[in-house]
Amino acid sequence: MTWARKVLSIDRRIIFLLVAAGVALPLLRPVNLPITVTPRVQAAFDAIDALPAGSKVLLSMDYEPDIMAELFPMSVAVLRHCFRKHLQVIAMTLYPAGTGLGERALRTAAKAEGAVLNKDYAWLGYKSGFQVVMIGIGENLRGMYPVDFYGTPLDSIPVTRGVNAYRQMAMVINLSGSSATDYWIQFAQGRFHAPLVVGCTAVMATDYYPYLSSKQILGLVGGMKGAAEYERLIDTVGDARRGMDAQSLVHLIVALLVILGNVALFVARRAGEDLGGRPAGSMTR
Amino acid sequence: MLRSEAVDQTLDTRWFDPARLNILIGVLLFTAFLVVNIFRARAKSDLYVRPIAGLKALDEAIGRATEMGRSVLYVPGLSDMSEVGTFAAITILYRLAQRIAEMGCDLDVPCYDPVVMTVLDGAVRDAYSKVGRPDAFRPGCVHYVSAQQMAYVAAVNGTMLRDRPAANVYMGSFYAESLLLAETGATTGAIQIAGTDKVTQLPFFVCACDYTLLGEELFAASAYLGREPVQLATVIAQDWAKAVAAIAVTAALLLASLGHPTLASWLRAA
Amino acid sequence: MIETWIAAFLTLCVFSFLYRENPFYRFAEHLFVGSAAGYLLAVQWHNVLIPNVWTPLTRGGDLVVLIPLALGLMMLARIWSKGAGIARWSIAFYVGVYSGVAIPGYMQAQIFAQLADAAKPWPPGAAGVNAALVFIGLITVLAYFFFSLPHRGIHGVGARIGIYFLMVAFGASFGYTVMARVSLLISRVQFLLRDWLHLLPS
Amino acid sequence: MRRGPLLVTFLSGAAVAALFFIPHHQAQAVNNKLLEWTLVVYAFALILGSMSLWNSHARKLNARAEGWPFSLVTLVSLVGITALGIWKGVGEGSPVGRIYNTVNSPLASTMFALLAFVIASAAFRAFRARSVEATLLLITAIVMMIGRVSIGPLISPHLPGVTEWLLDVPNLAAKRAIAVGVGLGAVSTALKIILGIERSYLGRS
Repeated sequence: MTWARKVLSIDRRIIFLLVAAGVALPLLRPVNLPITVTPRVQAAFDAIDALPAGSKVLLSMDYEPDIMAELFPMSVAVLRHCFRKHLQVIAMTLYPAGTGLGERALRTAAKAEGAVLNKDYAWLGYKSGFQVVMIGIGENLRGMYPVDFYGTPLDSIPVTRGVNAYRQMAMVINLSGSSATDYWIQFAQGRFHAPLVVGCTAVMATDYYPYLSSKQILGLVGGMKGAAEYERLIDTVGDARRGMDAQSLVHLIVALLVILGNVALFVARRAGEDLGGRPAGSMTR
Repeated sequence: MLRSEAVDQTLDTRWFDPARLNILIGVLLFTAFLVVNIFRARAKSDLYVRPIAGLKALDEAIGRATEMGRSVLYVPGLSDMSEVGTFAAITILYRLAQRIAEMGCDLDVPCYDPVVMTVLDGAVRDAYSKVGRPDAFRPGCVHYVSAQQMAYVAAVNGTMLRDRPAANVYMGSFYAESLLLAETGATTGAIQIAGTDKVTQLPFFVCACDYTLLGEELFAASAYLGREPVQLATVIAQDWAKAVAAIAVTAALLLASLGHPTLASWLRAA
Repeated sequence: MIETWIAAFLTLCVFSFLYRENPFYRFAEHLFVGSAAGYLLAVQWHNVLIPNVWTPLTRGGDLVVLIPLALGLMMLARIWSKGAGIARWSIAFYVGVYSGVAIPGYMQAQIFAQLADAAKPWPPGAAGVNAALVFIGLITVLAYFFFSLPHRGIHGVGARIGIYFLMVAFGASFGYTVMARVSLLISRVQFLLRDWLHLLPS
Repeated sequence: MRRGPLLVTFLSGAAVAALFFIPHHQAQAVNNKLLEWTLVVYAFALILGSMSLWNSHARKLNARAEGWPFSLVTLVSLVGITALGIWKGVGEGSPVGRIYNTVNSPLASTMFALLAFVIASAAFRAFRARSVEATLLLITAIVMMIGRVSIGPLISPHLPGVTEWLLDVPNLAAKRAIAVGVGLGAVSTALKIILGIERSYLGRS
């Protein structure tokens, strides 16, 4: 058996160990590699930065704890930016398990920037039904949320007084890990023409480039990397930036594994070995 | 309902939004394509739709499951009835269940969305009745697992490893679970056939499954499997719409470049 | 404190799946399925059934809510196999509404808006070349997904180019997906190392 | 027999589609009502689903099938959390909220984290440059993985620019075509349903 054959038949658990080490070591011994800001994150930052102080911004944090790794640091960074610019944030979530996270993100950012509940931001909490809520806010926010998360009527909250639909808001920001983003594009932006900025998980990010080009969305923050870039733009260090060394190392490992797998296959084929097993992975099949 | 005094009370009283005329025309034109092609299909039954690799494999998979005395696992995607992929999943399962009923192997359909479960249960029952084997239907073969994504994956992964179905079929809208399911399935040695309109997940299905239907092929497959004229007609209507879209874009682009942006801005207005 | 330990235990139960299927994983799996279903039910109770049915009915005497309530109860008729016919009415309504929402939604945001953007005149210079490539990509990928003609002749060439564009897009998605999954793992490891074992500064 | 439900689908679907073009506030209020009703239907469907879950595990338990104690875990947690949640609420700070944070949330995030391992092993095992197409996919993926993170510019200063171009040009083109195609597919399916051509969701025969 050649080395190539041996490499190809390696136990997958060895690869698992490699990945685990690739994540753990940089967390324990960080080297703080530099982070460059990409144009789409910059665009998101600029769009928010350009809003005049006092503008109302609707922020929907549509995610649950399972993917908070990517979206929670992003929420905190975006909120801190909003508070610094003295924008008035109306925050909500479309996931029941998102209420705890949303509240925590608001508190963290408010504490860091000295923002005050109801004066600088309102927390509306959860309401079920994606399309239902988005279309509802186009017409009557109070129909969806008569009171905020804490039971206060919206008219008693300075931030929401006089705001009842997208047309009274300067921007909608959606941070999501699901098809909620598609619906925000279809309804808040398409149907009601609200300017929209999107933050999403990295998986989804590539799908939204057509909407950036058509200006249906003004900026895109993708995944933990995007969040790290945003943290850099507002000059803070959060969990996203702390994770970036590990991110780099594991990417390198995966890329090398792909290359190694292919080289080994090539060599084994050259040596005329029968590789047996289940063939996998060509597009034509 | 509570309404604030301070809020802008200018309520809209128009009965038509003229800015949306283009969308209305688009919808009507497409409806016309659909109707015309249905009549065409009824008139002559040999409309061409290109064959889709992977569909034949479904029969193969059922055959193998029957031989081995094991079941076929059908995962209908993790979405609800507002997603097209789910409808394709329903139609495909309806066909597949007929074959399965004929061949007499076991079928297992774990569901993510309770409404989809209800619908699939009806479809599978009907499929068994249609081929004259209502008695072979096993109540509970279509069952709800969880509307929480990862709980669903955990359970289905467990099922795959314990029950070792001979074939795993994934059809519909898939998200992060695609690779976890397909990889686990691959380790059990089952034949795996996937199809999804969620393009992000395609690389993973392609890499872990034996056959994969790419994107829209999923919709076409549900038409192709039935070979019903009406279903084929919709595939062709979609093709017409694509052709019109391509022509419209090209024309709008040319005209705009020559200084006549009317068509381009007509497309834009919403 | 105890909660962190439970969370850490369950985290390890799931990670043990990487070694192989085992009773710990199986326990975690079954617990997860049950508690997720229970949680969702309770959420629906508090966020839908109470505010959208019970409160309007008992407080406001809003009899219109009897309609969705009836539709919902008809759904439950499915429990008996004879009730399938009754449940069908609720499904019909549900599916009808979402189909109705989908038609203009997709037409507007995914078709017209995208076509309008594709019809923008090309700027001069490198940006123009890119715009031209995007245009070619759009047309050729559409050609690949054209089912009623065989992939031959000019259409075949177009579809061929289209699939190359598709592959690059899939590659980009793949790269980004790796990024996403690694981020999630980083966060889990941060939890284990920081919140549980206190090996990292908090 | 199915004519009634088909009519319901037609009426509700056509009404909601038409309401998109009618900005009148009363029309929009009707629109919102119809949408709200679907939430109630879904809630009941979820009850039905949970009964299905109950049945399938209760069956295993009664039959003392292999692994029945695990089914008991599911049944107990299902009933326990439902009851506790209805009784004490599900918000942050409620008992169920705490259980969610200690049980569901680590379980869900760890399931997601498994993906990082699985993706690495799948990449090694199955990502093969077998054809021109597969090679293109591979190369793009590798460039993307390296070029989008901090080590990218250290390896080559041009990498971030290349990734940006890949995303902005070929990726955009393909995703746009897919958006249009899937959009048409969605519209066509929805139309077929409203017009009563697609009936699979009602069961056929």
